[in-house]
Amino acid sequence: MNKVVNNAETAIQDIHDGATIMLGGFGLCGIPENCIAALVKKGTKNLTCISNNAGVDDFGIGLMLQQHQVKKMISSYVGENAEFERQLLSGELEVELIPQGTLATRCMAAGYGMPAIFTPAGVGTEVADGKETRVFNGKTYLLEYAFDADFAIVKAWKGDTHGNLIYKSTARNFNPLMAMGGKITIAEVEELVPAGELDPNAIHTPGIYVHRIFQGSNYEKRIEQKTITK
Amino acid sequence: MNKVVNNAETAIQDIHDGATIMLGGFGLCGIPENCIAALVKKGTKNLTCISNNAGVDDFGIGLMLQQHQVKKMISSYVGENAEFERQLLSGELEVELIPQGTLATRCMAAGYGMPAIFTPAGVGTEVADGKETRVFNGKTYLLEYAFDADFAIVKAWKGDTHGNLIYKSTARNFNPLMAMGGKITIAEVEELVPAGELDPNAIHTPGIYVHRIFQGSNYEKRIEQKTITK
Amino acid sequence: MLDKNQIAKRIARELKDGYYVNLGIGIPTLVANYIPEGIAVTLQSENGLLGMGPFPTEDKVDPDLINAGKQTITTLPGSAFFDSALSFGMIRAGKVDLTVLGAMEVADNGDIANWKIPGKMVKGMGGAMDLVASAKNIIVAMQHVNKAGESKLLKKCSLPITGLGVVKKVVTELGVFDVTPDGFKLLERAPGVTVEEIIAKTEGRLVVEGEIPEMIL
Amino acid sequence: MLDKNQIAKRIARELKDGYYVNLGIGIPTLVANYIPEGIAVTLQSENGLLGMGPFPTEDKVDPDLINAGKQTITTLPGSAFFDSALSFGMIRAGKVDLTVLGAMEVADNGDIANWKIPGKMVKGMGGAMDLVASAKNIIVAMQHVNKAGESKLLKKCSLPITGLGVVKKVVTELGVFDVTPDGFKLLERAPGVTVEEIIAKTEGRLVVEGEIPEMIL
Repeated sequence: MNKVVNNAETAIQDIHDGATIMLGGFGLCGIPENCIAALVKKGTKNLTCISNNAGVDDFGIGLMLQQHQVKKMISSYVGENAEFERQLLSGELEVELIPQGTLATRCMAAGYGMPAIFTPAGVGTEVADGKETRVFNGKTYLLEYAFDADFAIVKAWKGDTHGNLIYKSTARNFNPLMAMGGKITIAEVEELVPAGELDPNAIHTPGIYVHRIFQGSNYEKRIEQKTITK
Repeated sequence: MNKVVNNAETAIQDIHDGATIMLGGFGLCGIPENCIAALVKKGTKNLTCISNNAGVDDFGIGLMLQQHQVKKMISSYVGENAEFERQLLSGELEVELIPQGTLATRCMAAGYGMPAIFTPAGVGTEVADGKETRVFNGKTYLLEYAFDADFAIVKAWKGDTHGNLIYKSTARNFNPLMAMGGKITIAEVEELVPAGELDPNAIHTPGIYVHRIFQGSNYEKRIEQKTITK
Repeated sequence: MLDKNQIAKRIARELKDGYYVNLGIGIPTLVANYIPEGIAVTLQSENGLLGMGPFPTEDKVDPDLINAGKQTITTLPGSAFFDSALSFGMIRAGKVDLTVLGAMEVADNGDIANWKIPGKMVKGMGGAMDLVASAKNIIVAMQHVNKAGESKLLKKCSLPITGLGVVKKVVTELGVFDVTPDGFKLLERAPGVTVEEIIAKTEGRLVVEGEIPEMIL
Repeated sequence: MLDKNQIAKRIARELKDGYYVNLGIGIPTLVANYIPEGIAVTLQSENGLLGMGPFPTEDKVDPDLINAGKQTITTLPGSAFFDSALSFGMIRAGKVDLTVLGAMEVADNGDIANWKIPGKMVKGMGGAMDLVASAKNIIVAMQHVNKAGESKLLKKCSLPITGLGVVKKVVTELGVFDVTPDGFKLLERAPGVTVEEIIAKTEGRLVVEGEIPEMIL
């Protein structure tokens, strides 16, 4: 068993044109910076990206959009990105907007082997168009399907050589759900430690879900809205 | 906001005859010993207990069975208990056997506000009798409903005054799922600390799910099968 | 007429001790500044935090610690982090006591529209649809009329819907309204605002019963 | 004929490096004692542990650390704990590479019965139904015949079913069998066991093609 790879380039080398990939992060918080850079370098095209957001013009998934690598975004919120808007309006980019909780739960469902889940989010809205509804205890729910992603790319704070992951603060967000949800899961971590150094009680993603892991470098961790108390 | 109560007696004082309660633990590991003792002392009757196991004759839920407090057990495995067997065969006790993963997921579903889940466990067996089935991607699943429990009683290792909980080792088991799943959740902990002492990254059950918490005492932590390497 | 801060302050009076509260972006965020004395409220941020604290001082800014509005924040003693599925799980399960949201339109049956304007770039619903569909108590904080002077309290939403029949209460610069089977029920007038003005600016069904007290802030 | 340990040893040869494995109670548990050199396998215990280690020494016994058979155990470097829902979630999602279970009966179409005997006290299925319905690769370890000398490899299970069409391979004291659309396909004979004996003791459809090699242990 050897899950450790040297770097992002090796980790993502078999991500092929047309693949469906989950990318962890909320806004620019907890995004897999190294893997995104490697995907940009590799130039993989026609990707379907499942990610809560689409980055900003010059960071995050925005970098992949600049290189026209993304065919479709599946997200809950895609503001703050002019190139995104341009590609969307020109018809170059397809976008599927999904309620945030539904997005999260559809990732989780894949990781739990649940083919579909019920959620009230979107009932009566255009999100419900063409979807099956069902009433439980007088409340209407939509049937939403588990995602089926070829790869998941996540960012964790610490990881060990068995693939166990621990996230930091709100950089957790979608990462553990996508780590569970991908058929092949690639984790980049700020600190990679030997098996046995992480507290087994404190693991957020058990290593069974992680196929490749590497220690990333040069994390920029850009802040979208720096708000301070003077 | 004051979730801290003095002891088990206070914590369980409004558990009424006929209530449906979830009880955490796997075998005798991680069971809420103090609350069970308080329920035995209080003598609450006609309880429906959702618990993976039913204890042994003289410990765990077995103590409640001795006092004829349980009307129905909803469990996955109920061996190792002669009084249980006697009450079952005499018709005094009703038992619903549920696959372990289904039991866990139905607790979780309640905590996630999901009215029902799909699982392949039990398809084609007597567990499926009268249940709705559905095929996804060529595989058949059963529709199983979220539990609706009046109370959940769980045991954690550490907890804080906000109700945040951390479990130890495999004493975690069903506890976090039931903590989420109860309408009123009561947590007994080995160590109760002031808010701020637990690492917010390491919380297993966020306090929002916990209504009452107290530091238990005199934990026996009985071992069912002590196996050792010489 | 209330300013934004006064709307937030009025909504803050709806808080009860021990409440778990989710505050949306805009006016709702300001509610945190007016939590009454003696009341402890825990703020939930749907990107995965219970116990959201104030903005950090310059030296405490942490890019890994943001709120759902992507602003840098802090934790408080007793905070807990979790993933986005559990975050919406606790919302869906009704564990969050109160949700305060902005809106573009509210209908007199509780429908809400707050995510999309046809013809404008659509940014997405974020967590809004999950919140409105799941929360057990939703208060909308918004301006009573739009920039063109048209009422935003309507018989029927004209914009794409975020959720059906979900809003329980509306607080605007003009007053406080419960959403009832008979429409918007006027509970309080903002200082200096007349019932007539509220009637004139409310397109949806409005219930005015008896003397309407002026709000105490 | 194989004894229980030899059955376990033969099954251990099915392990591959990096496998995540769930071992049931009884003979399956013994498989852990025969993991081949150079192969790293991670044992999953469905009560919430990945990386199950051996039994503890007397001074390391911890009542909070047990396996699904309720035996006291230890962790290993790289272990992780989780709750029962995630445990069955990873099983359901096909992340566990191999599951080894005991059985009372297996049918030649892969049906398995291993949880209930009518007329006897029913203890429950525990995690068996979840495991058999979810695992992508299930090997059954069992005795070929029951105490009455009747075959346990059947055309059709007579006992209540645990799962339908799920077993991939069966290892008994007599041989190794793949479950194929044509029935049990004999792959290997146990040392000293003849094909004739296997035919005589197998009630279900049995496929015997060409020379059947004797097992190498």
